[in-house]
Amino acid sequence: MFKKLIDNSAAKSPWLFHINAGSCNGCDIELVALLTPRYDVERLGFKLAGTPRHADIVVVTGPVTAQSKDRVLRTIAQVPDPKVIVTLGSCPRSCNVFRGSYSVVGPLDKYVPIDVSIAGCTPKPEAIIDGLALATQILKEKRGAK
Amino acid sequence: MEFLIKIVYILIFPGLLFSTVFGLWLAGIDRKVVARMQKRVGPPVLQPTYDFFKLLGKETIVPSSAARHTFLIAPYVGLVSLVVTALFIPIGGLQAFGGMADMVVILYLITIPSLAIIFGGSASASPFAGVGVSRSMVTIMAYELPLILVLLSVGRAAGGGLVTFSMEQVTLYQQLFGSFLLDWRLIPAALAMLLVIPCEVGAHPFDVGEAETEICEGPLVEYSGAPLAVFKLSHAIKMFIMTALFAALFLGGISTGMVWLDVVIALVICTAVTLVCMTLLHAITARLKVEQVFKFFWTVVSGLALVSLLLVWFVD
Amino acid sequence: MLPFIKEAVTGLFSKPSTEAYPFKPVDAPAGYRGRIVFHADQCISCGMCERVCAGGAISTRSEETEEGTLITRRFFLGSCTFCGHCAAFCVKHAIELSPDYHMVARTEEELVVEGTYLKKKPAKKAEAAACGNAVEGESSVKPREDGLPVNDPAKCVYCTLCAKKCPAGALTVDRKEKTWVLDEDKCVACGTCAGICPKKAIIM
Amino acid sequence: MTYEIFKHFPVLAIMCYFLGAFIVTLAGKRRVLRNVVAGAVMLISLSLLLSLVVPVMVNGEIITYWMGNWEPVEGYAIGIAIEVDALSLFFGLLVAIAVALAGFYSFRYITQDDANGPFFTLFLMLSGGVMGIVLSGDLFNIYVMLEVMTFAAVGLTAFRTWNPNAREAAFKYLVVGSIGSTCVLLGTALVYGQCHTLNLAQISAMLPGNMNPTMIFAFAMLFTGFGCKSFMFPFHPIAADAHGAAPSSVSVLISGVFTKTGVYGIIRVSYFLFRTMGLSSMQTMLVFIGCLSMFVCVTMALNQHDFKRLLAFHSISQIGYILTALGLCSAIGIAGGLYHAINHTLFKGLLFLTAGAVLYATGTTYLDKLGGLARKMPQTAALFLVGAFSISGIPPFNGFASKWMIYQATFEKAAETGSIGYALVTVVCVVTSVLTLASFIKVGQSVFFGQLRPEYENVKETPLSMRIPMWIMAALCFLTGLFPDLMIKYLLGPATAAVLNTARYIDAAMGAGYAEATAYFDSYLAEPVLTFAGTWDPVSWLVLFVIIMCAVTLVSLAGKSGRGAVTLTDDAKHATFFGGEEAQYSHVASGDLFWGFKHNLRGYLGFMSRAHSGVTNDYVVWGVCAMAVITAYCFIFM
Repeated sequence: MFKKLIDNSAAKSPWLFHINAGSCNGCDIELVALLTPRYDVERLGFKLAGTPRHADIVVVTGPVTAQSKDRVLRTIAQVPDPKVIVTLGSCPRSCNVFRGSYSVVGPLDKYVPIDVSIAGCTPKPEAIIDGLALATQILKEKRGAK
Repeated sequence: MEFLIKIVYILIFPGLLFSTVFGLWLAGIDRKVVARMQKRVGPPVLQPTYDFFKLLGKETIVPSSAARHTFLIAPYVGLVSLVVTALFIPIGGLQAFGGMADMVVILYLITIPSLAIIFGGSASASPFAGVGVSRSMVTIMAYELPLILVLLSVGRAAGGGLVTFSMEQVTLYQQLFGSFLLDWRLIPAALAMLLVIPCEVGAHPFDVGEAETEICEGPLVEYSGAPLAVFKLSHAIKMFIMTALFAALFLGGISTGMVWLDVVIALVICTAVTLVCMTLLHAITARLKVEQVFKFFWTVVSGLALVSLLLVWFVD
Repeated sequence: MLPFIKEAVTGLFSKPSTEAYPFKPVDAPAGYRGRIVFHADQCISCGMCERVCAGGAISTRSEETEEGTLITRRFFLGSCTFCGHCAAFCVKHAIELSPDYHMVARTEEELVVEGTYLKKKPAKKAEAAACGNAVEGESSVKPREDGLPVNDPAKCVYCTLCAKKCPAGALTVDRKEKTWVLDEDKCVACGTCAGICPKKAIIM
Repeated sequence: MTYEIFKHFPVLAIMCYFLGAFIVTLAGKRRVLRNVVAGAVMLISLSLLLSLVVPVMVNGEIITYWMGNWEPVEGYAIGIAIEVDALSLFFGLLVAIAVALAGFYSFRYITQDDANGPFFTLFLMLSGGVMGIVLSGDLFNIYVMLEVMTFAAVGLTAFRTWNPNAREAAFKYLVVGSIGSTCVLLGTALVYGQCHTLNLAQISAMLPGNMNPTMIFAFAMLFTGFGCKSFMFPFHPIAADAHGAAPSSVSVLISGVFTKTGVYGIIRVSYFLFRTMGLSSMQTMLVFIGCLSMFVCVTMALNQHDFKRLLAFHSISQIGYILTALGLCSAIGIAGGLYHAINHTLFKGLLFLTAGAVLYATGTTYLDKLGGLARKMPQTAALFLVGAFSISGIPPFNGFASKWMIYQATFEKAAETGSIGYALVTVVCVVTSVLTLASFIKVGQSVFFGQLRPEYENVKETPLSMRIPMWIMAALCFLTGLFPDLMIKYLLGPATAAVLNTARYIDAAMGAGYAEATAYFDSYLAEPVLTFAGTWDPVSWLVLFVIIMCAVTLVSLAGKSGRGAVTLTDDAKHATFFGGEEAQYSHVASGDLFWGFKHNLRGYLGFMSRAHSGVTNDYVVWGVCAMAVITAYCFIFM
């Protein structure tokens, strides 16, 4: 009865959960900047969720350090389907300048498939909006595929 | 025919369908106006509706250590009891089911949804939920004292020498003698009620129980999918019920002679009350700490309500 | 609290300060370092960019063909810090950081900037290869006894980096003429040129 | 008298218990025989009392039975009377139901104890004592039964002799209980000295016009004595010890039934014998004591770390409600108080039985050591929720119906007398109710929800024979809350009328016209009319609830195709969210809860827990002080 409504709503109300996997905080700050009046992603329906259970999109920043690996993977696993994993900045995609460090076991795609990567160090907020918009499309696709 | 009208009352207006739609509208307008007050564009007014339907489409994860039945049933019990409560509150003089529940009953009925959240969260076995349960309960303890004082003040004022708990009589009295908001003795009570509403609904700055940044939304931490959607819906309907209660208690005297116009006016009042007591407070305050909430309600808000009770009691 | 109420109410009736970004494109500010643009035709394969890249985003793949070496330079934006070192070090200005910030990708390939060019085989080298007696890595030039630098023309690509970096201004390199001249009076034998040389053509 | 046969039922009901107590002893160690005898006794008594409902409650008869046929001669009652009016029967029914359910529960429950031989002897003695008090029409008889009841209760409190707490609790109980017994005895003696009779009816006919200082003192003594038996405010700490240490089925009796005898005694003394409730000073005193009991005990309960101690404090808190309501001396107040009395027996009984089930399954009732049992004992958890909702007054359960009547009674009283104090009593009642809710959320979170402790992985649901009494109690909690109209019509109305119609009681015992002859009673009062300041219709609520629940279910079934799946497995995805850490045992329970509340009231709560020192001497001092204060108050204001 509501299938269509639900399908349509899937892309309109993406809730984010943000995981810092050893990031330098640059990307984290830019992500939070999206909630400020200037960028205000809430107008597109985005919202930062407090727990992975509520999230649709997981945003990972940082090069996945040895300490954070298990926690990141566990948290990503705890997000209900359909979900989209977005990497923010270069670090989770490739470890960037931290590659080869004894404490870094990334990049993230060694462990889970990445749906969207947003490049930049740090990405410009507009780029993050682009990336999240792409993620919502994927969300809708995943919902349709199910 | 009688039966059909009852069914319409129950399922459409002001029952299930209407309270859902109007609750979501209030939640939407609240979010939109908060954003505008913060100089943002804000989400579309339909955003809570989108959120609701999106959540319906998500997977529902039942944590392996949760008490499964309580976890899954609690949201629905909360929702349904809220909708039932909506039937007992007069909206613009129109009371779907009069003579079944009075003010004190409503005071107790509106704790059922809070209890549903508390027990649901409790059943999820998360320590975050444990902290949330504790905090939610402290907020309930906090607002219950001023709320009963407000109700007693109104009950005394509407009793005309005696006392009453009956919602119909409160409405009737106001239709005869003017709204209570215009009665100077009840202004402090109205103020207290305006502060009780956000606390009961769990809105800023009294949302300590479901603080997302501190305790991962407290009792809701393990909820996902449809049960979470139902909780979010209950939250929206609660806004409707509490504002409608305010309208009935303090602005029940507005009567134009046409029922539909009265209802529309009442709904406009609901929206206005939402904007004043929830949106404005949300926009200008940060979240309080739990002991501050408790202290605030047992001193300032209760004090206001008590002043009203004393005035009503001793001043004619 | 009252000033905040005033603020909120004025906010309600004033224009929101939100940018309408996805619906209205926004240009990056001047000097913004975004997507890398590689002008392959200008590259002389000195490899300087690869060496200065902190993130290890630049890699080179070469393929021998009849006409020469087909060199592909690959910039992986997913590992880039957009520091601009590669562009600054590129003597030929073959690398450029554009103000394009839309670097969003579903796959890794979308984040790669590549350029391929052909490095023709020098005739001399071809002969040496034909003779089969030129041993790789063995320099035909001996270091000078006074400690001043010496250039090995067989290795040098005349990138002029040594001349640029020489603190004393003792080096003159002409790319067109393929000359490398050391002003011995000015040289302080600091070794910067030898250190900086991407081809390790300068010996001390 | 068309009900000749019924005359013998009350005495049979009492004797059944006492006979049963001794026959059970003969059964020795044969468990089945013992259970059969005890069960039969309890059922016989229950059915005897149930059969009295029609004559007494519906037709308004008052059954008088003279032991040995020693009827009054020349207006003097010498023999021992059993007099059953609606009030007595009301309490008698409550006793019989609670005894039967607790008894059936005990069959299985006490098998864990090795020395369970004397259990049923004491249990039935206690029941018989309680039944004797509520059905008796003789003041000294009441005292004797009070002693029988007290000593049986002390024995049962110390039943688990291996438990030092139980021995200590029994000792405290013995000492402080003796104050009460002594007071009652002294009061009885003084009354006898004045009136030369012990028959309740005759005393109530003679006393009201003849109040002299001796009688005021007698009243104060009797009031304090029965107050002690109901564990009202300064006597409450022993209740906590006794209820907490006794086996759960006994706690049901002590909390649900034993305390009611105190309430019954207070009603008899204040409304019948001395007829002092018309005085506003007496009303104030009872309401004040009620409010104090209510609020002090509920805040103490919030601080407890033991399931049963917590319940024990709540018992007194609920007794506070009952006393407050009775102190209002209005029809609706009395009806509300009596309603709350029966509700309290039911829901507190249910809660004690669930506590017993938890103890049976896990071996402890310590809140900090439990958790997550709802997964292992789902039915017990559901039953607990019913009890918790009832006691915290969540509609449509019974606790709400009676509390709602009490709120109205207090508020109407406030309007009648114009005193705002009674309106504040309403406020105290509501706040107590919400604090009650808080403490049961604490129990729910600590015992049944939250994380399951690893050592309880193999806990099993309690056996069926223990669950059946609990389910019956839960059903009664639900039904009595659902039909307040019927309750008022068949139980509360007659009982309230009986409380207010002393003259009928006197006439029934002493012969028609006796009351009028004493010139203190005009005539029979009309049936009391209950006027409500509000409305509450639980059946309609339930119907609406069911309709909307069906609608929601239908809608959700219709939308099933688009909905996400519900998944439950045991993997990392379904593990509890710990901020990313591996799920581990972490349970927010008991003392961790309600920080904001405790922080703000730390002065008061700290004072309270220091005051409840656990030292018997202190409690005796409190009791004696209470006695002195009440006596002084009575002398000043009467």
